[in-house]
Amino acid sequence: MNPYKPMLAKIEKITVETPDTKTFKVVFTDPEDAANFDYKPGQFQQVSVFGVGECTFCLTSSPTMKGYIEFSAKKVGVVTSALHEAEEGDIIGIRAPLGNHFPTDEWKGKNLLFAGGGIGMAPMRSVLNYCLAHKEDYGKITVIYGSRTPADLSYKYEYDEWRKGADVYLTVDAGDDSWTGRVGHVPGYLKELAPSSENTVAVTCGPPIMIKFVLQELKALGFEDENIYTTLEMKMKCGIGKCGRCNIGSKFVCVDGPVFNYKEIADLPQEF
Amino acid sequence: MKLLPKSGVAGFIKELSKTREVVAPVSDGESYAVFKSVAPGETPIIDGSRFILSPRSWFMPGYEVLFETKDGEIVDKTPETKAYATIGLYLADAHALEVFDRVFLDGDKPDPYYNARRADNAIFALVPAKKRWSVFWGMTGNVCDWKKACDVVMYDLGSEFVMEPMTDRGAELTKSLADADDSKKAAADALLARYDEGEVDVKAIGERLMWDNPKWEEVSRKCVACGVCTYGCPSCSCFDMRDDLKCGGAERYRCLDSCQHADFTLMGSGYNPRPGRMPRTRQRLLHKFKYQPEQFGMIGCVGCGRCVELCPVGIDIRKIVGGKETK
Amino acid sequence: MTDKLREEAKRVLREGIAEMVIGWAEGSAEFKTTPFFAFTEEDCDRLVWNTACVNNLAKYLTDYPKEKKIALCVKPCDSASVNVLIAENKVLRENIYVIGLACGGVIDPIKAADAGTCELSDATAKYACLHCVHDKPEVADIVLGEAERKLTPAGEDMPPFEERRKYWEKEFDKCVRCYACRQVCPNCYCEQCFADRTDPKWTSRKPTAGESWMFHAVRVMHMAGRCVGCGECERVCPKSIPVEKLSREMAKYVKDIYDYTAGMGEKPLLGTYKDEDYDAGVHEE
Amino acid sequence: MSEYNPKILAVLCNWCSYAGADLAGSSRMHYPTNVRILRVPCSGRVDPMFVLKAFKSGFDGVIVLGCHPGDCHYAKGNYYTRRRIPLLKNLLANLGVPEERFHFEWVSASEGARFAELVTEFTAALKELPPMGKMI
Repeated sequence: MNPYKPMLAKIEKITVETPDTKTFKVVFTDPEDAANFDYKPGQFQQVSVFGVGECTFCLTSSPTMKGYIEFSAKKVGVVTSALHEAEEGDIIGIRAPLGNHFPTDEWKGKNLLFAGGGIGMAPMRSVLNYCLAHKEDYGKITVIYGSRTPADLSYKYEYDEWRKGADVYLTVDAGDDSWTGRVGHVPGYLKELAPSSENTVAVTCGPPIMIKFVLQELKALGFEDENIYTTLEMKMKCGIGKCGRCNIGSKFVCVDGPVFNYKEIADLPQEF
Repeated sequence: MKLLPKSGVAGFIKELSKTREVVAPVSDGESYAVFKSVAPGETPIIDGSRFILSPRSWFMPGYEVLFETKDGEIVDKTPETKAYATIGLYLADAHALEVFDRVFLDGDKPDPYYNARRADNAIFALVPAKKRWSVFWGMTGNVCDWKKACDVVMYDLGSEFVMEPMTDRGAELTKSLADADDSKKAAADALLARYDEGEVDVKAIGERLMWDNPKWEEVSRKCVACGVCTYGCPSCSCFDMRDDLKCGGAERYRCLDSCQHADFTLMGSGYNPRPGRMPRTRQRLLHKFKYQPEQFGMIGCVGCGRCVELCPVGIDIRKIVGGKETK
Repeated sequence: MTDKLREEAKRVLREGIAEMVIGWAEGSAEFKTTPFFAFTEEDCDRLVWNTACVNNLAKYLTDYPKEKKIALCVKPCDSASVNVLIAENKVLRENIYVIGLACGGVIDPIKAADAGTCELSDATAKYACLHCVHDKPEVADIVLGEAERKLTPAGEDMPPFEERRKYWEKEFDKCVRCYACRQVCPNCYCEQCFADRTDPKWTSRKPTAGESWMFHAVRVMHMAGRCVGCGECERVCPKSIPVEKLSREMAKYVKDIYDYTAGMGEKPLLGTYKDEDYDAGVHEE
Repeated sequence: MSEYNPKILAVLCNWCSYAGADLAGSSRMHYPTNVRILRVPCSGRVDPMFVLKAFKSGFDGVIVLGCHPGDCHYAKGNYYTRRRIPLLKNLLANLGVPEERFHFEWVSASEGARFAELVTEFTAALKELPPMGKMI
């Protein structure tokens, strides 16, 4: 088995999430690959656009959604630009699943709090949908999600579905004429809502500055470091701990991560 | 132990090449010797007369195509596993292959490209007669232990090599040679003892090379981020994977890369976790002396001294690790 | 000589002419020196000047803001590099105090290590020094010492035209694209090198002869009229590719047709023009 | 075996030479179909990298045309080019690329005939040489 060889996959559907983000729904072309494929929420994949390069994305679909996988890409570099130019039916390469996952088994019986910002919702969507599908295993689920503008909110088409099993709170940094919801930052909303830290696990993903203040609020609410989870991001090439660039201290984000809790992160050099 | 007179080297290699593809340092231009497959009639340079570049260039070539796409299919380009014999790499380089093995072969996803060159490769490691000024094997490990990484250890005694087989394969390949007497064995041991100078204290080194040591700034000030240290290193294994378009499809290749380059960790968003020369210098040293011992209990540096010799600005890893520049 | 240099460095710091002195200090072996940054008079006692002072220290000028007052020890070739940086407005002349050192050539540390001596001779000299004719820095606030050129000048080293393509193909095939030649060059200061750009992709990272041809050819073009011939690129190449050969030929040609020498002009060669320039666009009927 | 048809890249300044090529076309002048035209705003835009990349990618010849000195739409773009081009020629010679493969000349908007003549001559000259061959 060659770990560098991608599986071929066809882009089934492209959903425009925000002006610069698209979600790609892909299906493996080889039925054998599709049958053998299994993953856990929080794992990531390497997506190849042949001739352009490879890029790291988290699997934003949940393992409970069978038969296809999804990932969201914001247009920033050459590979993501090429992906944004792709059309439905195009063939791409996928190496997945890679990395560790959210410890959803350990969380059983606990309340869950998700605090996300912008494209940071992508890794959290996977675990959120997974937990919602196994609602009976978990306590109360709370989602706080914010973005710069209403247009930058991703996965709008799923909010109604989420609301069936979770409390969903949305906020934007700057509203527009059509926006009737809350205006303000995620940390401020978190402080206002003040969810209980008792028997609760918090998951936070988003821009570093948001994470910094969300952490402060979570600490103030009494969350312990080991109950706060996030996914880290580093440049990756091989995705299997060999190419040597995604290390933080002696941990490779691609093998030991991308999911870390803050107790683990506190032991690492402050390099990310 | 066996004896191989230097005049017999060409014949020995000819014999060896009947069953295995022989890889050895050969002349490359005017000043260096590089590891290549030895062509018939070509004489390897193993007498210490030239600066031998690291065997990494053979085990991890400058670039190799991983796969191609053709007609919508992926064509795997994993090379065939062949029988090789690598001759004339330093004992330290043989130890560096053990570091490579940890990186490439351990875990549940071994690297097939590296494995194809490593799986059946008889290692003839060299202990040169003349210890170069830059060599510091003894500071990074127990040199006698490194012999286990080889099939045959060759001690250069001037006019002849004492060949010490370490494995059955090594014994098989050297059985045609004459036996060495006790005086030669003693000379060989004395030669190796000269390389086993210095002390290894991983813990002390780890403490000296603290992540937030203010001295890092000073160490890295003169660094020009050229990355020659990493390209010359036998145990540096970092690589890059890129795509190129070619007629009728695309190919993905991997090429050497260096943690000293600014774009090594530069992300698409423009954010770089190691933006300056200081974090990059620190990364290289900590990777070898702290992270790799934590990951698999082995110092990543083997003390071959090539970075000391090649560094254009004279940064001496021995002084940094020995605490003379970071005290 | 070293004593004079130390005295001068101390004076510069004492009188506040500069905040730091960039010079050379003793390295790990007698044929190795290492760049050294002196901030105090005490530090200055570590400065040395000998034939092993091979580094072109002008490289470090662009690491610091223009406003910083820096004293720099230079050999004749390094002083030309400083002048290129001044002409290109990367450093301000008034903020740089240049301590010039008369130089009769320096050694190549690897050649010297192999020869076992750091005596300067044709065999141990850095290759670029065999092409150099200068013994005194052009741009300097003070010049220390006297020097005499004893090296035998190297002759024409470009292979005949018919062999060149083969020759360069063989040389560039060795290149591993470590970019050490670029990194060590005092006048390669672009924030993003064309070779690192992913879009447009001028050259692939793949170290094949063709791609490396592209990299080196463009680098020579970018260095046209700017390369001072210090030979650092050639010295640091871990594959001993004669990287500088093309730039050296270019410098000769620039001298021929524009009477311009890199590091001697007040304006960059390609940033100016003259009405009477050699006109390559006019073809005789 | 089919006849060898050299591939030629022609880098033309928008204001003079491209108009010249246009004139050649609209006046129905005949010239070889070997040229691929790259239009640039000014011959001053011709980065030597364009030419080197063309040779690297397997073009057999490159021809760069611009406004006559003094005629530049941007006043002095072509003066800078005039300085650069001989250096590039010298570099190519040192790399072993024959000088017949690279041509630089001034062609104004009214010189359609000159353009056709130039391309014809250049193509004929290249046919005398072996193919450049792609550098791998």
